[in-house]
Amino acid sequence: MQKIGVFVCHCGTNIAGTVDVKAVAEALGKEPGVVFSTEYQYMCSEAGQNLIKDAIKNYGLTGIVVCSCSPRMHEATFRKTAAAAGLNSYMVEIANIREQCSWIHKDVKVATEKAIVLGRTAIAKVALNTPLTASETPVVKRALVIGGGIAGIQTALDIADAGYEVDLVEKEPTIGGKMAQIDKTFPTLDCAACILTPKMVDCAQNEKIHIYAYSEVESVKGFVGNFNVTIKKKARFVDETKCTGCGICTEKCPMKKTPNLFNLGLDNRSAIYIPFAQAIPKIATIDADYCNMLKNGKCGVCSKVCAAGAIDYKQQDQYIEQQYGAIVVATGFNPIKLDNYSEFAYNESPDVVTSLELERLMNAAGPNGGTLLRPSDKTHPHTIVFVQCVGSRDTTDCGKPYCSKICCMYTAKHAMLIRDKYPDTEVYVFYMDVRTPGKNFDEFYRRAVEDYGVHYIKGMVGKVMPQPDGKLLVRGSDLLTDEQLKIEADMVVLAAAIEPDKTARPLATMLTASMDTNDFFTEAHPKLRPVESPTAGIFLSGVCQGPKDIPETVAQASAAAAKVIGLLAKPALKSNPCTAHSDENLCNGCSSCERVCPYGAISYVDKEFRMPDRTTKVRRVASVNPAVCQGCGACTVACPSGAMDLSGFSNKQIMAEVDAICR
Amino acid sequence: MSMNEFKPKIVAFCCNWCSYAGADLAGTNRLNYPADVKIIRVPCSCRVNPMFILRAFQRGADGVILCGCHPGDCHYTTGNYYARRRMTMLFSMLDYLGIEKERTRVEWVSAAEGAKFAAVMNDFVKTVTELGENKRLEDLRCKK
Amino acid sequence: MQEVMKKRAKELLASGEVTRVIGWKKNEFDYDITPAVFETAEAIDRDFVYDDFCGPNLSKFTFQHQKNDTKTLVFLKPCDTYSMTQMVTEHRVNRDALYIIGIPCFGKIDIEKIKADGMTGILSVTSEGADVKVHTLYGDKTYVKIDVMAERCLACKSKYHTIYDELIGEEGEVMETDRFDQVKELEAMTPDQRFEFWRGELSRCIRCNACRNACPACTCESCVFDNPESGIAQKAAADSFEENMFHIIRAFHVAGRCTDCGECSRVCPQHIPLHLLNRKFISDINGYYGEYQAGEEVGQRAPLVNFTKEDVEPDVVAKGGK
Amino acid sequence: MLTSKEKEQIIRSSGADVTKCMRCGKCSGACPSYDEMEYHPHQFVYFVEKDQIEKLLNSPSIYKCLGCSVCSERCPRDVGPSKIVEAVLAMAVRRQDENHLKAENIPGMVEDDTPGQLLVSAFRKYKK
Amino acid sequence: MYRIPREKLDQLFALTAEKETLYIPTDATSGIAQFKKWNEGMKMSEKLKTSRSAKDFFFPQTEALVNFKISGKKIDIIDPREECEDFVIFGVRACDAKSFEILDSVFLVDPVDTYYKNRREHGTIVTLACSRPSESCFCTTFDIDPTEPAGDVSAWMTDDSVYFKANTEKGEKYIALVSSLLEETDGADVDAQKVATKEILGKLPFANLKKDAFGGGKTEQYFGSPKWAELSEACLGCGTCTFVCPTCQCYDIRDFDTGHGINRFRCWDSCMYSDFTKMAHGNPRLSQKERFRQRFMHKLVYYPENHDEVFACVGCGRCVEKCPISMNIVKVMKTLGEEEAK
Repeated sequence: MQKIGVFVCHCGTNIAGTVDVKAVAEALGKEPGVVFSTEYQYMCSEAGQNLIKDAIKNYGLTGIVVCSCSPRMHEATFRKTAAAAGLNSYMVEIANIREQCSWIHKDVKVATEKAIVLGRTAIAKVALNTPLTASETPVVKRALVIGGGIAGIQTALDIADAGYEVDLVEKEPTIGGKMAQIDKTFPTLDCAACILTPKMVDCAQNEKIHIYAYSEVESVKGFVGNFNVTIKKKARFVDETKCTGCGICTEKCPMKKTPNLFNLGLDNRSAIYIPFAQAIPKIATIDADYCNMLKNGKCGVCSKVCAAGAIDYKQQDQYIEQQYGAIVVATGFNPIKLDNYSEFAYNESPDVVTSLELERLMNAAGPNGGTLLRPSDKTHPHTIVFVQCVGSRDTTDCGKPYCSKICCMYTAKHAMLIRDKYPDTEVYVFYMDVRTPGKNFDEFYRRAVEDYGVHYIKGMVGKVMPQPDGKLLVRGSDLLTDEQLKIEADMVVLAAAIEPDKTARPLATMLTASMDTNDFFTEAHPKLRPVESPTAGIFLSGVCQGPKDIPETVAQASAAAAKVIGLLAKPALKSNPCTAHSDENLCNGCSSCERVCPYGAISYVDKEFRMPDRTTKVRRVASVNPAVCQGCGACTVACPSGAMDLSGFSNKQIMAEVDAICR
Repeated sequence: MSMNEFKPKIVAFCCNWCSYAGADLAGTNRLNYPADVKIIRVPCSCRVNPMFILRAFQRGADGVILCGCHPGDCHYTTGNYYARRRMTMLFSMLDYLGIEKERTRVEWVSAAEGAKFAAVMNDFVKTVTELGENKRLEDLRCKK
Repeated sequence: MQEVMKKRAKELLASGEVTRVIGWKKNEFDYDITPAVFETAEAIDRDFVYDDFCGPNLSKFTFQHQKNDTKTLVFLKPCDTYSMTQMVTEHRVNRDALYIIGIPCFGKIDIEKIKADGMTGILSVTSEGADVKVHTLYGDKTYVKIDVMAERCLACKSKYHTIYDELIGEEGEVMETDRFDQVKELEAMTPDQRFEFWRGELSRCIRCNACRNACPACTCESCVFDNPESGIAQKAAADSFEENMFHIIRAFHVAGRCTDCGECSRVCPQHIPLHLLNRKFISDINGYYGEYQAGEEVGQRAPLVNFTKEDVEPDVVAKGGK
Repeated sequence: MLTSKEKEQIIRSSGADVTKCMRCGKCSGACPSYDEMEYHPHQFVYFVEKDQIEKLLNSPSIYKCLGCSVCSERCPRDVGPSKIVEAVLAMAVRRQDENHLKAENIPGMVEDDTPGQLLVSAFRKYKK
Repeated sequence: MYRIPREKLDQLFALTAEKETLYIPTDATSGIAQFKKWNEGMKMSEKLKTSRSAKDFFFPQTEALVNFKISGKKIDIIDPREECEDFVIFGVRACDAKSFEILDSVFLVDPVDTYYKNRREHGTIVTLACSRPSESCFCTTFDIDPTEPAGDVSAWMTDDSVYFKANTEKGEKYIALVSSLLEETDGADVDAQKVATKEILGKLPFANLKKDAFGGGKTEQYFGSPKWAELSEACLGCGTCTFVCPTCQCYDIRDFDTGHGINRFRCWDSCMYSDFTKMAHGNPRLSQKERFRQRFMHKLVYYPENHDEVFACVGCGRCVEKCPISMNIVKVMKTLGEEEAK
């Protein structure tokens, strides 16, 4: 028989305000098996924990129930408390009387009654708990970073700096990500390439970093400390080991009408290409959709001109298996598709561009060599209208309900740069709100208005109408003058909302990391664990977790790296002891459990059994690898004979809880 | 007992990773739902054996609801897919035996859906309250 | 047929290919059939029988009497092979220690149907072609075979053998069957009517466990209903709940594994149509997850240990199914 | 702040949630009748929220609205200014049709040869 | 002897049910007969035997023994027995009637089973003579005369009449209860039916089955017989034979946790079950062979040895009909009996 102690927490008035904690402690004290029951202001405080420790010692408690906040909050705390007093930490159960009781009920009587039932349920469970010991598994001293943008680059550099091996997987032929496409950065207006490319070079030169460019994560198995990942290296049709990046092939390639994706399709490149001059790795890639050789077997020019003999039209996708202790997700973002915003005429007029396209148009390495020209007729634009919040803060189906965060600042940057370089160009910015929290941010925006004469208009554009003369008639409201403005513009720049990269969703499924409704990865705790996924061993870096600018991204990237380093520095990880186990005497060896196990934790062995009639019989029985089992319990239900059970959540414990609730 | 006074007993199985966290969020946001709902924390919706659900009815539960991560979001990758099949089968069998199908339900509630959790519980309690006491799948010995 | 089988069995025994033969033998009455192990040619000559009463599914009997160190010959009817295949899939029998001969089946006679017609004092029953002649103390009667055939045979799903080493007779085919008609009838009732129906049926249950013990899918080392540790062990239903509980859990445990051999209903001393529970699951699985026949081939993945991302949601039931 | 009956009715009959408006002005930016109107779509939303219905009821703007719904179509928050304009218009129309016949006035109107049926039908028609 | 026209049988039932609870055999939808509480319009089954025996009335499948009510740390003991009402079972066959004697010899000897006794005292048994025995019947083997059934009242049914004869005080009381519907008669039709039935009995397949090879003192002779292995070979280990048997009286005592206490109840058990006689160390009956042997040794040897050569089988034939693999006591008697004859 267990000797159970019950500890009811007031949580200040959080619980005691709606639950009569004294009555709860008294009622639970009468439950069978309970030898001690008390209440206290803050059980999680040192004094509260000491109260528990003393009771464990004085009453020889074999199990404790803490009626307090959610176990997701303080279960670990009270487990440590129990362990400190010599009680196995798994002899602790939490009755959640705050989140699931005091905070949702207003009537004291109702809340108190429910708290008693919840306490009773925890008592019923703890009476059947058995001491569990966590087993230890070693940690693979290698990290995987998925995404080679500034977030992934920074994380990889920091982890490598601490002396651990890092693999950086990038789906594009080069690392660099979105930052490589950006012209200048706010609020300092220094050139993005100037600060990014040295970091890219660092990555390439760092012995600890292994770049898998033009690669994708194919599958992820395993668990924290021991992930088993398959990386697909997509065929470039160029031998990486031989290519020198000289670029002759790209010059000679006859297929010049291939849209240049790095310039967002604003100009063309050849079918064999190096995305941009500072690409890392600087290796040519053949675009199989456009290469005549790959499509029709005719051409072969690149192969002929390549002095290194690096061209390999028969190259296949390669699969690499690698083990990792931790995985960092840095999959980044993309501007949303604007197909549903026909009012802005984005698909109708080439002179309506997104802000990212404007970055390329203004970039020295861009299609116009850095001179801002209208895409349609390559003339100098005299009037440019910026529209903010295109698709952001938009609760309709085509938009995103969140604020994309970076648009206010980059629009100010664009406006300022244009006014600086082309003083004869009038710039209008339609805004809903200008949001500039950040160091030197508001000053930056004010400079655009005060020093550069950018026309900021509080209001929104309702319609952009391409005119026969090539102008764009922009109709928008100015809420402050209460006028409807009609501006004849040469260009319209849309600050499109940003959304997580489309590859993030399938990746999240592989990683079993959770995502919110907008496909941003959720963090383990919004305030206290912002760079970790709730799935152990998965860390978040950059915009995959939520919109952020470059300084924030870099900060988070380093934070994620610190977390990874902390994990990899551990010699071994204590694994969750709440794992499945099979009763060999009941096991049929039918393989049902093996079929549903997501971790491949179940194997079968032939075992000799002594039969009641004293003969022996060899039977196939299941055996669970506790280091691999994550304790989901799928097998326990698949098992027809009830041989499979889950420690910590056993059939008997759950049924006892059911009974206690329904009593 | 008149219909007005009838307080159903509702057992809610919630997976640790999504729905239990969703329930916590409902609490954090002070979203009210009836006290008739009592939550049992399980690691995953796939841990819930149909036996547990029958057990709850035997012991006098008037409704049983299973909440898990949205399909595709399972912390254990595939658990809720199995739960989905199992529960579909169980519910279908209960219906086949003439037991009110409204007494059982599966809802996918993510950790971010505190409001959905509260709304689901409010709705479920309402449905079960309208049905009244569970008479078809009760064990008279467990009545007080 | 019986003579061909006897001859072949004796040949295999004599050649040493097998040391034991599993078949049927006659008992006190024409319609009384007991599964049996034969080890000698004499025993086969004396007792071996195969006729229209050989209903018992020898797969379960084979499971109970398997030996690893020696090879056993077993005769299986088409529907028995489905059970055997399922057991092989689940590693419940050692396929290597079995020599399976598939035999044809032309439908088995259900003596209970003859008795239900008021026939008593039955001294002999003979089945020849389409005629079934019943001779009793109180008079004789001749039935058309189809009128006294077992329910499961009238709704036969297949004359095809899914597992065998050799066949006697010609291989049959998977049949068109109306076996879900009764399920559909029940589904068409109101919940109240269904409740009354099942209450009436299940309340007759005496928990003799014949259904479970005869079932070729119920081969658990220890049944949860016998295991006090399982939390649901019961010996007799003390409440109507427990009557439901036993049958729901049993149907659930064999869901996706049940081949619909019909042994449960055949052996029920209380004539409870237990196959209607299993067929409900089969019909649901077919409807929700695509056609699936347990025991069709070795190594199949049973529907309840499988999934697709596009599976129907459980509220399909509340919405009225399919 | 006490909510007026008018505001309640406008919100109820339009089904629009004015609190969702974040004052972007896209509705007014899109409005083809903007220049014709005294009050513009975003102001309809704002005035309803601030309970200044009378202004709207008395403004010719309600008759200038083309009912093209482009404001609602463009609205990023699904507020639906056109639904509000429509609701205000409906309210104004209904007001024009005030109680024209009161029970206490009837006796004075009755002449000897007035048919009873006429009174009843007039009462039905003109009493709100 | 009394007589009532068959068409007035319903009136007799109604009159009986007015005073006491009446049970009669009636057909279930699935084609089996079962005893059910009589109500208006219920038709008596024409079948010879009910699927389950009549022992349920005195020894139900489950029966509450004692309840423990737990509140907090306090336990109250509650006797769940309610006052048993008087009841009448109509249409019990001779075999089942004989089975009550066998159950009595187990439950009513010291220490008396008060649960059983209570029900027994309140029940009046109206037996019905057999006129169309079936091929599975062998009650005559155990010296039972199906034309002269025991019971508080014996009854005979002919094409047009039902005849009654009271055998006990309880029987007299019952006859008095329904006397308004009865008329006195000599019972010549009954005698004619007896002769006809006896002739049929002689033609039954098991008419020549003899119990002489069995009885007390035969333990050593049969216990070690090699035949048991073959006999028990196909046994599924289900409890069908036990549960349909009118004389099987083994039960298990179990506790049910209601959540607010414990209900201790007994329920039928079967020596064919693998957990029967299971103890802490395991099960002394190692395989189905031992369990199978136990059941028949008990009926044919051990019981007669302890009960003046009365056998614990009444030849009702239910096990013959219901066994899923058609193994039964007749086969056992024949197989072992052959051995004796050798």
